[in-house]
Amino acid sequence: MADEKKDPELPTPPEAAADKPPSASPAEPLKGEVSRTDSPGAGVSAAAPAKPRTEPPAPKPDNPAAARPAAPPPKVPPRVAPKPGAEAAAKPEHKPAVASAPAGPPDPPPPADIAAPVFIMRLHDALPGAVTQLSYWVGDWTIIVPAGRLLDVGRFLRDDPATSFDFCSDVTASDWPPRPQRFDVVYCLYSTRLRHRVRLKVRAGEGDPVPSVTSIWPAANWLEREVWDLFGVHIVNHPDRRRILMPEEWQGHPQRKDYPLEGPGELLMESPLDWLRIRTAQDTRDIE
Amino acid sequence: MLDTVVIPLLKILILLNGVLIAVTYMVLLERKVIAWVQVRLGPMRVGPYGILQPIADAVKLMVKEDITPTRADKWVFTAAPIIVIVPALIVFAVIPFGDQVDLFGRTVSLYVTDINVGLLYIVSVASIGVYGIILGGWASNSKYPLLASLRASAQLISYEVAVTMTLVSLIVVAGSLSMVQIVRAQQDAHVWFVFLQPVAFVLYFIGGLAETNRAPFDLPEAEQELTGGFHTEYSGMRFALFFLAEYANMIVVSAVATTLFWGGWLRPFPSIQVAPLAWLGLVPGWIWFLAKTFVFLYVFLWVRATLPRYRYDQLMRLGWKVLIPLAIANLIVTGFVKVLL
Amino acid sequence: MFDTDELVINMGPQHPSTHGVLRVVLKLDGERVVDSDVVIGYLHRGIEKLSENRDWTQIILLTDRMDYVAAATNNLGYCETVEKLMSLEVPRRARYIRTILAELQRIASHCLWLGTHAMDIGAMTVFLYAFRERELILDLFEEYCGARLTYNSMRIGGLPLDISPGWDKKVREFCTIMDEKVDDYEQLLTNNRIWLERTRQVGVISGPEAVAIGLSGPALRGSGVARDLRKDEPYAAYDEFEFDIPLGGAGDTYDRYLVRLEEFRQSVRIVRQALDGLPSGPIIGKVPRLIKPPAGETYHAIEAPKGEIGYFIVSDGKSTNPYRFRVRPPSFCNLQALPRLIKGHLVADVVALIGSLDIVLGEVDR
Amino acid sequence: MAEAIAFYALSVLILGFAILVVSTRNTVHSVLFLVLNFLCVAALYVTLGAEFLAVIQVLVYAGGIVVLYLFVVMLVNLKRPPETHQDPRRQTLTGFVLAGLVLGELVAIAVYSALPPTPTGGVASVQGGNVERVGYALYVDYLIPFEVASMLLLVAMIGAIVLAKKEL
Repeated sequence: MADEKKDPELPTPPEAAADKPPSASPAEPLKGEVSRTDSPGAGVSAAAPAKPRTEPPAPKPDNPAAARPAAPPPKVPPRVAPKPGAEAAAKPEHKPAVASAPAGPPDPPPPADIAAPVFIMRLHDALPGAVTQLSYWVGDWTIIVPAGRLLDVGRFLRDDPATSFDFCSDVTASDWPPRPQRFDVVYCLYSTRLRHRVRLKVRAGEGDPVPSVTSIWPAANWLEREVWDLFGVHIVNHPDRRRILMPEEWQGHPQRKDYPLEGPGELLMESPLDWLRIRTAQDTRDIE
Repeated sequence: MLDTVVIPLLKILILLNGVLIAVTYMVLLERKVIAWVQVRLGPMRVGPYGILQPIADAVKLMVKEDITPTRADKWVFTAAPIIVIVPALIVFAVIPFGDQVDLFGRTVSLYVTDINVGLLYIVSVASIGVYGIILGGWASNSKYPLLASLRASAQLISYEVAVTMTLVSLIVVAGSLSMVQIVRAQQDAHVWFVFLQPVAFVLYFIGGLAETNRAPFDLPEAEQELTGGFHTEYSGMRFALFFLAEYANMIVVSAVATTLFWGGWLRPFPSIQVAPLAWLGLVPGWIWFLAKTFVFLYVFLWVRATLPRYRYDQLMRLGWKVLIPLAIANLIVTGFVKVLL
Repeated sequence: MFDTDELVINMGPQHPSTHGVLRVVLKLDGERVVDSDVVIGYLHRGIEKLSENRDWTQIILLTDRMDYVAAATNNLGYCETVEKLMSLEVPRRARYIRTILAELQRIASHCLWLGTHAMDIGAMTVFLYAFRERELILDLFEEYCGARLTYNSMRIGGLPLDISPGWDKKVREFCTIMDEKVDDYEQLLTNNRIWLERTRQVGVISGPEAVAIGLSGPALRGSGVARDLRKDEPYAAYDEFEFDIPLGGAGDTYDRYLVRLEEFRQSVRIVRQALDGLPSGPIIGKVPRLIKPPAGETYHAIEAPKGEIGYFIVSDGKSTNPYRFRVRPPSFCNLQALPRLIKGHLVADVVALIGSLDIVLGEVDR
Repeated sequence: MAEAIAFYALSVLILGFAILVVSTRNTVHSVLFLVLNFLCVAALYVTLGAEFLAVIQVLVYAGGIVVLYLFVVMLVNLKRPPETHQDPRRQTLTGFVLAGLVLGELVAIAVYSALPPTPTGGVASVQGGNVERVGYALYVDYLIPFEVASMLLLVAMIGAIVLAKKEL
């Protein structure tokens, strides 16, 4: 229902989402995701309507098709399954730089012979349904949670004696443009008492509110500012959400995949000579 | 005419030039001494072992552009370095470098003048120098210099109290305010006053370090905190004046310490006339004076190379809660002893 | 009657003791800091973005440029992360030499810290003494890899070069020198009354608070939290050596100073053990010609001189460059604590505390 | 002759600086003129043979008190012009009253100095300077008034601290 409401406001800037109470807006996509874990089909239908909001930065004519494989993979799929589809859909309509961009991290599920550590069991018991997906790769555990449950999960992980993740090592993000929820916001947690690590992952689209975890780990303050600055992930309830590395008046968010590496993006790709001419002219103008 | 005008003028000329050269070489000495402490060589390029470095520095400072910030108070900005350097130089008038000597068949005293309130004169003239610092910081119209000049003046005033208090107990012992008379009193007492007033000497030297803004009390110029201090906005020769004044003040503090506490131009054991010590008498008095002063100057540099810097509140606490009470206690004890003996 | 105005002072970006281009806006009441704001980004070169467009090996020399006073540690962290991603086995000899390099680097970085920190507090001689020893380490590095600052000293799967003959002897000589010199530093500072007054009870932060605000490395251990990744999550060859983790008690600047001084000694100890047990064998493992880790992501952290340096790297399994390259810079996270530490202190303490956190702006801004 | 020239030159300077003190717009400048004024007064004392007084004048007034003035002037923002009072004649009136008082004082001094000098007020240039003389005058001849005055100053100082610092 919230999805239909959001549909008309197509090129919503991040601010529009901020108007909504943070508790209300993430609830809906989140419900979709939870259901998706049960039946993949439901996930597709939930993801598709949400898609248009993610589009403004990288205009793509149509892509329900792209959106479908881009949806976060279901809980126990074969790892390679969603990817070929994603490539096929993404390739034609993307800039060369990101042409081969995959639609998302593989997030492989834990192999059967490795038991989930205690803290994940505890989390399952304490907050049933909060974990969308569990992933294990080269020894790292990743818990994927919906944005709406992030604070609950975070608080539980910090406070429960069996988890006690009191140290927030890092907050960062990665950008997967073809996916409707293009951002993975990653929280690397560590326990100074039990000395274990886990990663929390939240998926968010352009303008989707991601609650700030500064109330749980004050250390996340600058890290979240950096995520906002470099990715434009819409972090809400942050005590001091300013840009941190880039100048205050900077346009765009440089760490996104569709942000050009140098110069005025497209022109450089299409005709480097023109671009060079323009840049030289600009330089001389600056000098004068 | 010769005695009243020409000779004093000649003395002033020699003294001023001597002091200015000493000050520039003081800068070189500082660089060298600190370099040696720090296992470096120091300036080595200009002249053998860098001994011509001061000349190169002087030329550099002279030809540098002299910048006055646009928003500065021009008159005050210009006057401040002058206000700093003049008191630092005129203090030398009353410092006795030696006793009377016979020169070209004429008895000449090795000091410009001996006024009967010489010590007070030094203290009061030195207190004028603080204006230059306050005004320099204020006239720059810039925050760091202002902050530094406030620090500097507060520091100078507080330590001036302590130093003056300390000197009073020395005056009680010496019974005179004249610098020459104080040295003579040490001869008459057969002992340098440092042995009668050890506490006063320590207090005086600490206060002297603070009054000359030297480490560990160099907060007004702490470049790590205030980017350079009250003279941040100064350049070229005006900056050099501040710089020279600081070193001239160091020489003044050392010379005064020598005169008051370490017997001025007197040789060690001034009144023991035994054969093994006779060679001490062969060295002229002014050499003794300069040698003693040099030792103190060396201590100044040594301290700078060794100690970290105090913080502002700790500096004030040291001044008001340690030095001044000690100075007053010392004065009271001295007074009692003087009356009872 | 007289209302006092708060004075706003801009410390930096050009300021002698901000260790680079850091800008701290201080709101002062007299000389006391009422409020502060740390402005960074002046040295932002987009190393993360750049790395996502360079191939896996080229990135090693970009990591040199982050914490440029501890380049070898950065190399180590990155290479280990990629090795983890590719499940590569690193030969034992390479791991030993890596440990030696990382510990020498820690000593060099701490030397730089000690020098600048003491200089900030006004003890200028310590600066030159510390740099004298750092110079010896730079010579060792120069002999090892030819560079003195940005070493590019490791490769994915091992090392580019074996040590030259006689190098280990020189390192041993250096260890002997260093042991003496640390005592020298201590003699100059540890019991110096002014030093004590300037550092004790300055910038106190309790253990739990330090953990919450994300401090790591010596800054965290100064508050008494026993967290050292060399022990907790051993990497390279650290699990084969014996060493202690110095801890502070009060969590003030003095404790952080003591912790780092003790780390000098512990590092020397590790280097000695590594030299004693240096195994023979290859210096690089079986690395494919084209490095292309399978799709997946990982976070791997090691103990840099300044704290936990972590790399979060995502590989898409197809391209020769990482899909996402992220560094968790210890200086950045430690610097975050600065406003909390300096509040209520004097301007002079701000300088002491910036030094006490041991930041390098190349890493803060990347 | 030379003394007379020095006296008149110094007097001109003193009066000139005094006028500048009240006429300068910039407060810091006016404080600076005050310092110059004090220094000239000190010079005047020297010509009178009262070196001790001269040095004390410099030490206490120029070196101490005016520095505090300067502090206040620099720290308190005096850039804004003083508000004009409702009744412009009010200041004139106060001015006249003060001027009258000063005139009365001058007349009194003139009358007093016309009297033959008392023996104690003789020239203080005895051998050994006038430090001893001042000492005797303060601590022997006028001990009680001196102590009373110092008590008064102490009370004033404590009072000022109490007033300025609300919480001790």
